[in-house]
Amino acid sequence: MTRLGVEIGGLSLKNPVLTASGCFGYGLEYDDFYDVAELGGICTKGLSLHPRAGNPPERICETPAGMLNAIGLANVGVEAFCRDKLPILRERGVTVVANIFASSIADFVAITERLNRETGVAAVELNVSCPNVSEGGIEFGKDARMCGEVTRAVRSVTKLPVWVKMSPEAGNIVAVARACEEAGADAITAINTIRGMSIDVEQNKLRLANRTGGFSGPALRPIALRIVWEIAGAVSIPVIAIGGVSTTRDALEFLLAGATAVQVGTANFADPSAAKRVVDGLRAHCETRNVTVKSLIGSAR
Amino acid sequence: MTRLGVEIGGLSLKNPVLTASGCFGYGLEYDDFYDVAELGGICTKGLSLHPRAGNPPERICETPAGMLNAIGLANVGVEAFCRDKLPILRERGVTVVANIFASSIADFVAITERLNRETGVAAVELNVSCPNVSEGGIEFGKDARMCGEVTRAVRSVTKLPVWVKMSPEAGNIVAVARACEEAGADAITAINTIRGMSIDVEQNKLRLANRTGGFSGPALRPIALRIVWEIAGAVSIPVIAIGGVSTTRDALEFLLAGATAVQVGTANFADPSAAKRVVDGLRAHCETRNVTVKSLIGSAR
Amino acid sequence: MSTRVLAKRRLVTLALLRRESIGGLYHVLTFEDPDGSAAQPGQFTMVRGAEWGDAPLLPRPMSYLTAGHAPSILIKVIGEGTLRMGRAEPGEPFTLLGPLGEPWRAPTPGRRVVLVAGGVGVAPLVFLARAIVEAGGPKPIAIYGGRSARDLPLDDDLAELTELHTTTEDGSRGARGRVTDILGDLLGPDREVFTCGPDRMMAKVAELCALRDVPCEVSLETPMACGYGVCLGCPVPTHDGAYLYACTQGPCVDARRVDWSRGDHAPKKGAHLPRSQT
Amino acid sequence: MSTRVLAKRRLVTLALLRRESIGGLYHVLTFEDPDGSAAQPGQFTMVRGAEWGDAPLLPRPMSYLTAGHAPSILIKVIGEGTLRMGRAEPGEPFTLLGPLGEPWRAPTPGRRVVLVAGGVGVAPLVFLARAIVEAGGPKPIAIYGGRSARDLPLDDDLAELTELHTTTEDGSRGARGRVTDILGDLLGPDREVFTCGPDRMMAKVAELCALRDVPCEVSLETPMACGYGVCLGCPVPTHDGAYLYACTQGPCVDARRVDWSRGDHAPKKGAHLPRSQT
Ligand SMILES: Cc1cc2nc3c(=O)[nH]c(=O)nc-3n(C[C@H](O)[C@H](O)[C@H](O)COP(=O)(O)OP(=O)(O)OC[C@H]3O[C@@H](n4cnc5c(N)ncnc54)[C@H](O)[C@@H]3O)c2cc1C
Ligand SMILES: Cc1cc2nc3c(=O)[nH]c(=O)nc-3n(C[C@H](O)[C@H](O)[C@H](O)COP(=O)(O)OP(=O)(O)OC[C@H]3O[C@@H](n4cnc5c(N)ncnc54)[C@H](O)[C@@H]3O)c2cc1C
Ligand SMILES: Cc1cc2nc3c(=O)[nH]c(=O)nc-3n(C[C@H](O)[C@H](O)[C@H](O)COP(=O)(O)O)c2cc1C
Ligand SMILES: Cc1cc2nc3c(=O)[nH]c(=O)nc-3n(C[C@H](O)[C@H](O)[C@H](O)COP(=O)(O)O)c2cc1C
Ligand code: FES
Ligand code: FES
Repeated sequence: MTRLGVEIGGLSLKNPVLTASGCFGYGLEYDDFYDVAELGGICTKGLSLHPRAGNPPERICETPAGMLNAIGLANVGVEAFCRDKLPILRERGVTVVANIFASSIADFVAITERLNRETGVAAVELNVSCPNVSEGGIEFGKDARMCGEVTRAVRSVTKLPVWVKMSPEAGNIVAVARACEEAGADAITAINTIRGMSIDVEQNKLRLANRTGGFSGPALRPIALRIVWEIAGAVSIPVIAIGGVSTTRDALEFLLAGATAVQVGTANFADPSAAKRVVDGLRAHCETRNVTVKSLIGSAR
Repeated sequence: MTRLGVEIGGLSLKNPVLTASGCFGYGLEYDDFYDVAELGGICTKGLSLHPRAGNPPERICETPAGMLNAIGLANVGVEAFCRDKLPILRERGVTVVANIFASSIADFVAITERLNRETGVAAVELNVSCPNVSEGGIEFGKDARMCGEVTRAVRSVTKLPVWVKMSPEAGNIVAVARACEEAGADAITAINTIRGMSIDVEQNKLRLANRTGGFSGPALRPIALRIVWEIAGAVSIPVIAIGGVSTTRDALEFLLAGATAVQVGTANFADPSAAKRVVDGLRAHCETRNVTVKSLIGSAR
Repeated sequence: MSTRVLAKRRLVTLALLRRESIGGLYHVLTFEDPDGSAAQPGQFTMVRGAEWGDAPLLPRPMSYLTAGHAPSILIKVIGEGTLRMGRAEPGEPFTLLGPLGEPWRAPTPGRRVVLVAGGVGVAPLVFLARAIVEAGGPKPIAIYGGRSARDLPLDDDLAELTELHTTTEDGSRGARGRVTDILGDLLGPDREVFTCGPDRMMAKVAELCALRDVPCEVSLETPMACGYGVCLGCPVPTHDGAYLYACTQGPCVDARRVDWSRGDHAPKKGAHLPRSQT
Repeated sequence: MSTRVLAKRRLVTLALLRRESIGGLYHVLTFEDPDGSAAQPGQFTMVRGAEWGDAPLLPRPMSYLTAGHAPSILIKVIGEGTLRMGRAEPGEPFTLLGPLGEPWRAPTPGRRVVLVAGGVGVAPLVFLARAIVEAGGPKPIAIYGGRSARDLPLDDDLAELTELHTTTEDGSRGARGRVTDILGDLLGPDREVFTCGPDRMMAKVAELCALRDVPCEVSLETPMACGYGVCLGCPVPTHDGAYLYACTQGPCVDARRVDWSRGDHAPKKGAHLPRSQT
């Protein structure tokens, strides 16, 4: 057994550090920085059935220790992904989690079926919680029953591990997570962004063309940690934590709280090697203490 | 009409800046700093029917651009408040909003009835949303029907303006606000804190004895702003905004979004005169532009 | 001068070598880069104080003013990030991610270069002018405008490197008016324009060039989170109804690609969207 | 020396006059206060860099080492806030809210003062010793302990002002062991103790004093958000099952009031709460 390795459902990851969807492109912009295959895995930008141009500018703005984004799920579409991006990633030995979203169960199924035809996809992550497009699924994400249905539908058409990404805006997020577990999810990913807003008071105008945007970054971490703790106490499948991870310390905070792995999002922007730094830091941490990552999981509970 | 004055239900405030409950004590610690009567008003620490000692330490910790608190609603109780604090505030001409909380409708009513017997209470603010005590009402706050019931019950026993303070953790906060409006609330206050958590990874222990604490400070502002915007678009009673206000700019952000007044919370900790600074800043802003605060409300919508 | 082979992007922590306050809100920050930066004119770097902690969170995009072992940037203090840069002391560490983006394309042989600068947009144009002059090319023409004489940082560099025309809105330096008031006279079939400045200025420059069929290259400015193509936060509307991403497909692009009437480059509209909510 | 009339609390922005790095993680920061601080020994101030922006958010409680026109604090670098303090340069502005809290009570005439210090807890005790000596009182005895010789900042000040005994756990200075190993010998009916240091040390000192019926005053350390009584973030368990608030009812209190077995002063337990969830 390796020191850093973890298992998520049937899937073994060489370490518990992935990159978060939408914060790492398709993993192909990092050649100048490091070998992305060294990560536990990457989550792709959210893939839809058809390509999407995304929202008009402004799409991003900064807030205290965080940022808002309203990208609007701009993406190349699942077809172009399979054709242009996946082969390169597969070739390089990158563990690829395909983050997908749709506004109907039928489309979730269709995207999954397209991915079924490829090798090199390690898991599908269902984004039922994107706050930035009206049809983007946040309504799925807030409702336990609907979330369970999406999960069950995808589950029934694929052998790939299915991860479901939670919306922190669900009134009862634990119920949503449990519904997904029951519907056959292999892991819960938590959390997606929370909708926020910002106004430029000098110009008396909203900073984002979409009005609201998803709130991410270090500021979000305490909320994400609480939710991860809650979910990890309520389900028996692994929880993959996201929200403001930028240092080894941050990753440990989530692991100790019960997460089996973490995803690094916004931190990639200031430092393209952020996720790699966390892998190295965890390795040093575990070597110094002669422990495995697995033994740390949930140890603060 | 004054430049800074606003009306909230029947209540006229000399300016739109109040201090937030729990972040200003009972308003009596400020003699060295400024005359609290210069504020639009103060919200008292949450008052319960009987005194409460609060949670064990640690009660607070810092997070990126924010903090967590799990005070556990330590307070002197409504009786001691009326006896020891209110007379002094009344004498000084302070506009006092009594923030109250209880775990049953009967207790909400009993506290209100006690306050009815006093002069010098300008409004009651119902905290149906404190995240830090199990019986503290967050369950009221997340549910539109229950929240409406609490509001209606208090409404029916008092002539005082009734403000209801929203929990950002409600799945459908707009529905909660509407229910309160229908039940006779004079204003909606938004938002209370969101539950967060923090772990000391060196010691492998939770930082707060209560495990979770309410997240406040600048980091919270974008979320609060979005919620205030949503509620202000959905109800016709005034909305009083809270969440990370520490500068004039921050206050303007909420006013432009549609809030009729703001409350300054966590910012009082680093600067006891924070709320006074915002009043002065708004005055300067309005004088320079020769506008009234009223004309600014909702102007970015 | 610049070739199409772009240098490898690196994230480096560099000490501030010196900060020159050059009047008004402007400062030139020079860093100490032992390895040297191979940035080309028009490229930019994402700059952040290594000791800023959690806020401000994101690095700030800044055009290179010079590259090499003492790369420098020109900054205008407008918010929290540039405020901190504007009071940094020598020795303070910064992270620089760069060089990023598409540089200015190589000037067309046989055409005289006309640089049109507004405010801090002057930085990548000074870099370009220096490269042209050092490569022995014909001295560029430059038009440099601002509200007043105080808003023309690095005008002396430009004066040295180019045939410089200045405009100010208050007439305190050069011709009274805007750069676009005098640009028309300087355009011609043997000219080509490189411009960087406020959106509205660039849109107008692009329009004048299009009318006279003069090639025009613009350097786009949009908010950026990553600067290297992964966040998709920096779209600029194009005529096909789609977007180009300023950080990787720009910042330097042919002005004809940009749809100046859409998005952030159009008059601010965010606040005036229809009122339906939630 | 100190009287019960406490000075008005003020929030002032003061420039750092100098920062002395005194070895290890310790620094003495001295500020320039034109109006002068009337802080008494044992009082504290909430300190924050005026240019920190949104993070770190809260001011940090720090005991006064000296007051007057050049108030100073001793800091140990342990986290983000003290890290920034530990690299501040002269001229950097800080906000100080103070003086706050209950100072040390006046020493009882006829009793010899025994100061028991651990780590940065030495600061309010040096201030107290200086006040006693300047008031012509009998030279206090002091016991000062740390892990090693490196952990005894300001030991020379204490040596000058008191009859000093030092202890180190590794024996690199003074007696090998802890302050509480030698405290017993220095207690007596004509003595009284003032102590500041790690909780566990203070609890043990309090216990020894209680056994020998020696008055013992402690200075409490808890996290604080406001420092002036409004956030209720700083409770310290008392024997009646309630709490006292360290910022307004302390930090200096009679050791007998504190229930050392409860709350944060007890062994850390947060992580070992029963596992039931949500
Ligand atoms: C390719 C490129 C090159 C640039 N070159 C220069 C230069 O050489 N000199 C210079 O002074 N400025 C330059 N800018 C603009 C500069 O990036 C902003 O002025 C700066 O980010 C403002 O940061 P702030 O923290 O001071 O302002 P704030 O208003 O506090 O910034 C808040 C957020 O908004 C973003 N932002 C604000 N204004 C702008 C803007 N105009 N463009 C992009 N993002 C913005 C910031 O990056 C930050 O994320 C350039 C921008 C781009 C895109
Ligand atoms: C009355 C009083 C007097 C003090 N006097 C001194 C002194 O003279 N010199 C000195 O070096 N330290 C003193 N301390 C401790 C000092 O306040 C903390 O070391 C400091 O706040 C740590 O801040 P940080 O940002 O470096 O640490 P971080 O761990 O990054 O701080 C995070 C948060 O926890 C709080 N915190 C962390 N450790 C402590 C602690 N031990 N006590 C209180 N809050 C803490 C911080 O204030 C901050 O809000 C005193 C504390 C109190 C209550
Ligand atoms: C610019 C940006 C784009 C994002 N796009 C997606 C997306 O396409 N699909 C998705 O599931 N999450 C998306 N997210 C959310 C992140 O994956 C992550 O859940 C969130 O940012 C919180 O983590 P962080 O604080 O580490 O960034 C996006 C986040 C950002 C900042
Ligand atoms: C230490 C502390 C104590 C609080 N106590 C109360 C309370 O008793 N009742 C209440 O309604 N809100 C309470 N709050 C919430 C605040 O009133 C406010 O809603 C929240 O802090 C967000 O505003 P801010 O970011 O300006 O602090 C408390 C907040 C803090 C930080
Ligand atoms: S700034 Fe991130 S994609 Fe351009
Ligand atoms: S620190 Fe706020 S009450 Fe003591």
